[in-house]
Amino acid sequence: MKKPSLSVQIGKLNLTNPIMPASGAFGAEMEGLFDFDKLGAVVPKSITKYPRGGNTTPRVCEVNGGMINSIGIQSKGLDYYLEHIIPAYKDYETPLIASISADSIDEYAEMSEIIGNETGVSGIELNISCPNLKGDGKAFGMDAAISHELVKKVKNVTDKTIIAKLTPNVTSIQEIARACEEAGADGLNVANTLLAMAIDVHTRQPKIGNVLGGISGPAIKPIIVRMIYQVKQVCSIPIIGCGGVMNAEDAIEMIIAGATAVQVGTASFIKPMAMIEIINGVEAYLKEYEIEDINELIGDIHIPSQVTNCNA
Amino acid sequence: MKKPSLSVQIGKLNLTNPIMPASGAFGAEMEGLFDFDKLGAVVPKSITKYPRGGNTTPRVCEVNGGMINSIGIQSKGLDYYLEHIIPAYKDYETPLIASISADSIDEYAEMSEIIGNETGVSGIELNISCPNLKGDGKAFGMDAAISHELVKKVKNVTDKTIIAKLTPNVTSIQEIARACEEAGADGLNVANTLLAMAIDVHTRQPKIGNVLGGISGPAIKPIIVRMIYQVKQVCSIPIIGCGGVMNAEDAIEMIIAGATAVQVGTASFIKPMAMIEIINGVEAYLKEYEIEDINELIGDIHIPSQVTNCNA
Amino acid sequence: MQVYNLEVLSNVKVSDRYWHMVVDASEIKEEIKPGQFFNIKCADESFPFLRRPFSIYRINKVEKTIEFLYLIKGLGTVRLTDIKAGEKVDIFGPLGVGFTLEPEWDTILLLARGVGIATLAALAQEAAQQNVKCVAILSARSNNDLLATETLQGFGAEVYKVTEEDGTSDVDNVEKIIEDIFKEHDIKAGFTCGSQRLSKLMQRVTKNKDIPGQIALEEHMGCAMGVCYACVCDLQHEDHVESVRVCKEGPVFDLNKVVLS
Amino acid sequence: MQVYNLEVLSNVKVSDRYWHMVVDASEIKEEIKPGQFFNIKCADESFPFLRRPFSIYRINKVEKTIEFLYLIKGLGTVRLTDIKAGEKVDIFGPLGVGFTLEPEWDTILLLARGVGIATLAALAQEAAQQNVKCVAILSARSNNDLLATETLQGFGAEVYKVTEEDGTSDVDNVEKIIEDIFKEHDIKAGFTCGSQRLSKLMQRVTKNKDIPGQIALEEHMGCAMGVCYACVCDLQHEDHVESVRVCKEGPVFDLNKVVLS
Ligand SMILES: Cc1cc2nc3c(=O)[nH]c(=O)nc-3n(C[C@H](O)[C@H](O)[C@H](O)COP(=O)(O)OP(=O)(O)OC[C@H]3O[C@@H](n4cnc5c(N)ncnc54)[C@H](O)[C@@H]3O)c2cc1C
Ligand SMILES: Cc1cc2nc3c(=O)[nH]c(=O)nc-3n(C[C@H](O)[C@H](O)[C@H](O)COP(=O)(O)OP(=O)(O)OC[C@H]3O[C@@H](n4cnc5c(N)ncnc54)[C@H](O)[C@@H]3O)c2cc1C
Ligand SMILES: Cc1cc2nc3c(=O)[nH]c(=O)nc-3n(C[C@H](O)[C@H](O)[C@H](O)COP(=O)(O)O)c2cc1C
Ligand SMILES: Cc1cc2nc3c(=O)[nH]c(=O)nc-3n(C[C@H](O)[C@H](O)[C@H](O)COP(=O)(O)O)c2cc1C
Ligand code: FES
Ligand code: FES
Repeated sequence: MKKPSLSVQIGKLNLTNPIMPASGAFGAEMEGLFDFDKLGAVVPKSITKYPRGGNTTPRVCEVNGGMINSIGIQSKGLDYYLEHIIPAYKDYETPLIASISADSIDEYAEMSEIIGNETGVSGIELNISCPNLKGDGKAFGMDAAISHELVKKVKNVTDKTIIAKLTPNVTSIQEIARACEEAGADGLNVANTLLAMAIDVHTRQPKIGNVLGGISGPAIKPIIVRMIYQVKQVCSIPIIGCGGVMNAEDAIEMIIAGATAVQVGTASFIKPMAMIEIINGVEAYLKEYEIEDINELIGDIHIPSQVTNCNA
Repeated sequence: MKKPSLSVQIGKLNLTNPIMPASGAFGAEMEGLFDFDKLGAVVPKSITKYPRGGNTTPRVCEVNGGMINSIGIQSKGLDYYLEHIIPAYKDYETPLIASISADSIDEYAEMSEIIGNETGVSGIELNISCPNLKGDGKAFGMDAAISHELVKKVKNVTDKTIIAKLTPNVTSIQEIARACEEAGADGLNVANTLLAMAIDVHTRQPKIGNVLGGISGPAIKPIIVRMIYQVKQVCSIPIIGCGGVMNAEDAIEMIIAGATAVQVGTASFIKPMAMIEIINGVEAYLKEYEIEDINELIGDIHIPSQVTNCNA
Repeated sequence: MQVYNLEVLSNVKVSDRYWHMVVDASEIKEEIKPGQFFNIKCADESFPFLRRPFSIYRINKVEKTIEFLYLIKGLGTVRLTDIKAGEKVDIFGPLGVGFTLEPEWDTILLLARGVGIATLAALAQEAAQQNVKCVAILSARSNNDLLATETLQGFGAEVYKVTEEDGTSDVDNVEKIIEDIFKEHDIKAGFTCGSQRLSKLMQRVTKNKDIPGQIALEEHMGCAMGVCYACVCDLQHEDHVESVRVCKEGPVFDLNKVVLS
Repeated sequence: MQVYNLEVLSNVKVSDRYWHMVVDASEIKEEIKPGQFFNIKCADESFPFLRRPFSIYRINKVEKTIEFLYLIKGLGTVRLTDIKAGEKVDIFGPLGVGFTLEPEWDTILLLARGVGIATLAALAQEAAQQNVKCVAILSARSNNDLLATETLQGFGAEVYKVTEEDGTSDVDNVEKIIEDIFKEHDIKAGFTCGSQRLSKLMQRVTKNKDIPGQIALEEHMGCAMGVCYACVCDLQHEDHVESVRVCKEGPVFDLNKVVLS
């Protein structure tokens, strides 16, 4: 069989393959490990407008099948980002997706406009899982109307591909996904971490300095796969699956559930070469099943006979 | 040190210890394994008014740190329950909490009234994670107003202790918890399973016959501990923690987070003696830390200095 | 049923894809019947998470040992091979309802496919002890996989072998062999395990010949002790369909009642 | 930094709570410096999930081996003891920035607590190679835990031992010992690892004596390669506080700048 095609499209972005890092679990520090041009895209850590210190340590703890983190978007601010972070990738051809976090809708728009003007940036990922400090403190992405307004304002100020990174901590991810699609989002990242907590029973203290954090890793994969599948039923823009992907099988599972691309976060902490192994594994899978184009696999789930019932 | 007191109270229920089975993971079939009177309570599988067949197989599949199930409340109906299931426990002193599922608010009330009149029943757990067939198909427990109405109607028809078993698939579990408390619930079970999915990449079929199912086991524990902690901040009725408890440390973690009692489900599948081991382990912990009464431990989390920040 | 932590006396590879484990069962006071199974923790840690069900393959009452024959399939069975002689294995059982041998059944037919042989071998052993004549058809991918042939012959069974390798395992050919067996033997009951296609054939045969049949089923399990209703299958009664638990009412069922998909 | 799958040459218990692992490092072409660390996968399977960071304890350039000294703490270190000589260990590194020895420092003071000795031993080895005189104070719960004493003495270090067991490990007594050492030796720099209390003492001493100091810090890690910002600590500069990553800018920092809690 001839080499299968792995390339996928998200908005205006042409990715040579669907695998890219998850924001916060990747950086130029990994340059020595592998050629970044092997990745579908690069996604540096979320940036905020102003420098921010981040949360109290310990910022991570291990749990069964994953980890909890509460870094708190430690950021050197937008200026530093434009001057130092984006240029660090200038020698690579792979598209750069800039992840941004902000405290208000206007700040998202303001940052998107500035970042959208950078030639080094191909797309913007809106991390809307952060609390809306001008609202009730709930994350932007927990409210469909706010998510809609946020995406819409951002779309008005830039032509770059806009991806909304949804929070999974919601009753209906479909509702938020639909709102973002209607507002013009070019893609949806499903999803950020699930809010979690762990307590040391001996000290009776939270294992995370900030008390609560987000759980990532294989423990959450079944929840994320479900959400990808749900969003795929109601949206037609591309989905980026994210959460618990450790190997090629996990990535393929998300693609079958409906993801066009897949982000890899925590896996890189355990296997720094994980993304490269996954790209190779996805290609091997396509060959094994004689699939010429990965786009054939997206959402191609075989459901024998659908029954909907109480799942409890 | 003298034997610590493990007894806790939920509504009118006096439990000799805080450990009880989770509905759907326990039955009279376990009688040969240990003395049910060692348990804080017994909780048989959720019952529906009319007999129900349940979902297509496979009904369970394994995932990293847990399992997905979609049994679908296979039930022999209320009459059979009253005639056969409740009497199966009549020789035990430990209180029986009847878990019920229904298709409408009126059906919950109707069933609660009938079951509430049974002398063999000490409390009723409302499994409100099932879809509201008369509504939009979303689970009752996903809507605060509906949950409120449901609990209120049930409280009107019975004096038995009423526990609302919440679904974790919501944006704000605090909101639903508050609604149930205001409606008169005597206790809150936090929580049922998280909606999940797994796909076999070789057949491209869902691993669960019903496509979606609920994930249980240690993978979800950090999410459930977080919810217990959140609910504890806003409610004053007792919380029953449920989700991923495998050993005594896990149970203690939930108690420190704010749970008065703890249910054990999936653990019994792996370690059929799990509940007994957990009860012994909790007692040993209390002795080790010289805690005379387990009630001192409930919600006794030590937070060094609270910072609230973006958890993403 | 109890949880036992038993010493493994041996655990060895017996063919390309099959392993054989012998366990010291002197602690088990309950009676263990052919067709029953144990739910085994394949590794200490929480990975893999669930136990795995395995039929009892041989019960040695004198030596007080029990044996399992298992096929390497996925993570659980791979980890099971790591357990070494002298180490302990955490097994839960015996579980479920096994085969029944009625006194008047002096000759029986066994039809096993693949690892289904593990389940029927225990029955052949029991049959031998009750002086019941066994005729067995064993079906497998390759001759290498037909490992229990000698074990069955050792119990005095008359064994027919069919394989893909020899091009003899198609249903038509198996049906022909069964017809021949019925010509030579007065088969009183039929038993099957391991294949939907062959089970349907056996269902047809026992119905046509109007003899009783039994089948050992497999289904994905949660608790393996009857509380979770994960492992159900359907029985067709005269006037209604009954949903039963493979782990509790089974894994052995009346072949003529089981609804095969 | 790279991911290596290296052969374990030995992995043995050296005292009640400590183990010692020797690994074939001939594959590693990068230079490894005292104070750097490796992030080790303690077990094959996904349990425990994260890698664990361990300082380099000895670097044997001729034999092309590296050594780790580790304290049994929780699941990860327990599983690490399961790896047998001849098996492979998955290690990621070398990571971080190690100690610096300036040419003019002819005599240095090391103050190590507990497993902190693992980190400072590599420095003592390097110092010996550069003909730098080492004076070391080792603090531990019990004499049994003071395992690297001979290793350090082998490098020509002058070793003072303090323990809870002997009632000699309180900060006041350690301070007295330090004062005595300063009377005898012209200490040019101080190095510490393993205890907040002793680090504060060392910070005070180096400040008072106006000599440079270095400290190796520990913090819970996610990536160990500088991308996740899990492992931060603060450095106090003249006009501002800087948040730095223990895995990247550290684990060795200027003792006089580190903000100790
Ligand atoms: C009553 C009963 C008796 C059995 N007896 C034997 C025996 O004697 N020898 C033997 O080799 N096998 C037997 N099996 C099948 C055996 O249980 C599976 O091969 C085994 O569970 C596979 O586990 P795994 O982790 O290697 O494979 P995986 O495919 O990775 O398992 C994934 C999950 O699917 C489940 N699963 C996969 N296949 C089956 C199956 N056929 N039945 C039930 N669950 C399955 C596993 O338990 C696990 O939860 C029996 C099954 C049942 C129900
Ligand atoms: C740069 C550095 C060098 C180290 N060098 C050594 C050494 O040479 N020898 C040695 O014995 N120990 C060393 N440690 C400490 C060692 O990493 C921990 O003891 C080990 O991670 C404990 O793992 P566990 O699973 O046994 O314990 P657990 O307490 O069960 O671990 C639970 C989690 O907490 C983390 N954790 C626990 N203690 C620490 C700690 N002190 N620092 C960072 N993370 C921790 C673990 O990595 C794990 O993620 C070093 C730590 C760092 C950061
Ligand atoms: C240490 C850490 C830091 C993270 N920082 C960010 C961040 O800055 N912005 C963001 O959108 N997501 C962040 N995430 C979430 C990841 O991008 C990803 O959504 C999540 O980890 C789930 O994927 P995984 O299981 O593959 O890690 C972070 C995750 C981790 C573990
Ligand atoms: C096989 C299975 C069946 C279940 N059936 C029910 C049920 O009938 N009613 C209910 O309220 N919860 C049911 N649950 C959910 C459990 O009661 C419990 O909330 C969940 O499994 C989380 O706890 P655990 O991780 O300890 O298992 C079921 C869970 C499993 C695994
Ligand atoms: S596996 Fe639970 S009832 Fe059969
Ligand atoms: S552990 Fe990730 S930056 Fe240090």
